[in-house]
Amino acid sequence: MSSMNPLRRLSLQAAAALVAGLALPLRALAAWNKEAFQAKSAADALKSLGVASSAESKDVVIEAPQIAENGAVVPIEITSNVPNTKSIALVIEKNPFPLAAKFDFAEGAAPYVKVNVKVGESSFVRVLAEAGGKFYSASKEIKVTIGGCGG
Amino acid sequence: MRLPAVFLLVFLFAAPGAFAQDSKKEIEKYQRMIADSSPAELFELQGEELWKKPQGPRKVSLERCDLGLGAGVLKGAYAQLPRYFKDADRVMDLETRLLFCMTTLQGRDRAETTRTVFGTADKPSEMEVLSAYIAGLSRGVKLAAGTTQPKEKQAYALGKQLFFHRAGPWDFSCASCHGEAGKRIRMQELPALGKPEYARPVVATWPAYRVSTSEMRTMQWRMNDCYRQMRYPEPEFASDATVAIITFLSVNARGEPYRGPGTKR
Amino acid sequence: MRAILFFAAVVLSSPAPAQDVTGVLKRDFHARGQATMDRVEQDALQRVCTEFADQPPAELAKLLEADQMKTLVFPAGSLLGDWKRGEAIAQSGRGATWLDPKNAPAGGSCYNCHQLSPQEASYGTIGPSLLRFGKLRGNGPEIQKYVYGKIYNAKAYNLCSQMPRLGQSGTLTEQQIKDLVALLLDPESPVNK
Amino acid sequence: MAEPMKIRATLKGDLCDVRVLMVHPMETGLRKDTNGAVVPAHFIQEMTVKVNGRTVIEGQISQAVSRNPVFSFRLNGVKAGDKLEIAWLDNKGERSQTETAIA
Repeated sequence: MSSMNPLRRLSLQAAAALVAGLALPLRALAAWNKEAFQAKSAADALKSLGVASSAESKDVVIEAPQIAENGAVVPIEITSNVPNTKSIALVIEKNPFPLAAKFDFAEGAAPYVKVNVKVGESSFVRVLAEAGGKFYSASKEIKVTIGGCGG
Repeated sequence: MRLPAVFLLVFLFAAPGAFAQDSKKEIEKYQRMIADSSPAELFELQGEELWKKPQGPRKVSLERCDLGLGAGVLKGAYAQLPRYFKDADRVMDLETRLLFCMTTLQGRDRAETTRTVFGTADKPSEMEVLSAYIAGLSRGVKLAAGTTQPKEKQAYALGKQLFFHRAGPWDFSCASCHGEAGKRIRMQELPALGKPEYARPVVATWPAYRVSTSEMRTMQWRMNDCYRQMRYPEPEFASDATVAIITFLSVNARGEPYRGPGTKR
Repeated sequence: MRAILFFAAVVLSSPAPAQDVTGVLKRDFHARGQATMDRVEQDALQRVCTEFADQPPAELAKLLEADQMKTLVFPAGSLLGDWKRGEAIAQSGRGATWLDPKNAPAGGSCYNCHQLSPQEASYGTIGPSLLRFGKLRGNGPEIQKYVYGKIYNAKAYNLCSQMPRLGQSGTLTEQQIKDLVALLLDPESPVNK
Repeated sequence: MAEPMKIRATLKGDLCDVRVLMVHPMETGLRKDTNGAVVPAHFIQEMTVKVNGRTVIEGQISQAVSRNPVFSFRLNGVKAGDKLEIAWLDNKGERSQTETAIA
């Protein structure tokens, strides 16, 4: 592929931001990250989450149907087998606000979540797991079909 | 993103036969996953609260409502509906009977109790949440709609006739879509509801949480929305016609253990 | 022939053997939006298809198909419209229900029952696949006329077909049907690629 | 808010599968009602899962989560009788909280 991977492109932007001293301040846990959730592109959302770069990893597992009969409810099950995972973020690339959820896990909880989400149109979903200050990612395409009589 | 776009094109133009096979499997997976993470139970909880809530001019709950097994008996009651009720001298399905109890027992006005029979985000339907609760108390009980009383026989016969009756601007009958096995509308498999083997799993899982509207829906709603899409005028809620078709389907499904409320697209 | 017609006449004029379904519909249904109560009145074709469970005697079917054929109105000139608009009409399942505004253009609901463009994987199977329809049959005036007529009134060709009479019922306009003809026959249409 | 929340916690050894059902419209702010008026955004933004008073999961979610949300989580190092609390807060400041003993 000649086109640059958007995540790599993003990582360059983030690196530039770091150099310029514009990295986001650390936030108090669980205060709703308005900037990230209101971002209109996956790249902007990840930037707001402080994801500078990520590595594709088989240890991040997404279980979801490849075809959804209705985009209003699409079950997505996420497991991170990366040791010491402290958070998981779910991004639905083509949704109007791509960041769908972020979960922080403390000792006593496995880095696992299953959630039903809305997927507006056929889209890639991307999961980022954070462990040891690094991000590990996986993605999966979900096709949303037109169902029923459509009347 | 360029890469997925190219991938998508290749994917779409691949052999349609193989695609159909894979899509069937993937859709089954989708259906399994939505059933596993269904909020249907919440409606059962809400329904229980509503069942016990005093309402209407008499300020009484529905707890003395007789659904066919005696006043207040809920266990297994849904599974034996529709059936003939002597006090009303007609065959009733669950919602028709609930309406009867609301108007007689609670003394409520028919117009008020039927204002919102099919719920929306801001206006939930009493009928839908009550149905979820009551149906849930028949889980594991074999479906046994009435077949012996003359009016039950009449309802079944009328339901069967309605099922095959063609009318409306599009010349549709129920059987236009549900007459032949192995057909689909878009990706949805169409159960041939006139035959027991297809009626059984369907009737055993209504009422159902419909993900497309994120509402609990009942058989009365299913009749209503089918007739809408058949381009007919609107059937009256709890009318003899709707109860007759529901009787036809439920009798076809007799013997199947109830396992709802289900979850559907 | 005469015997069959006589039989049909008896069937159609005698009171329904079980219950009068049209009477039940009149009693238990009500008008809503554009779905007025006249919609429950059966015409002769609907009565015959109901009575014979969609398998009318061949002679009777031929006679009634000829009646339906008389409803066909063909516009002058080419019947090939714009396949791109045709694709949108084929995709849409809206129109003619009690929720649809009366004057909003309806869709044809084609994908509900037929496979057409290979790009659309979500298609129904109540009707036959129409993939490569024009590629297999060409797009001359005869086939244009057949496709237009079939969409306008499918019952002129097969009396108890499950396909709606989309033109005759007033669901689709002449231009919309031409656009659907193009979707099926235009060599540039994805159906024929 | 009296809207019910339902927790189901299934203990297997010292592992616990938790499933929670919530009643919430999860309005996106993009949907139009039958009169064509835009329905304002109304959705859960934050949720916490606590075991014996200690926070083990903190979630931030968007309007992309489906109406009547359902979540599953997995806890470890828990035993029968531990107190499980789940709470949420939405964009209008409404809250709901429920607790159960792990059995």
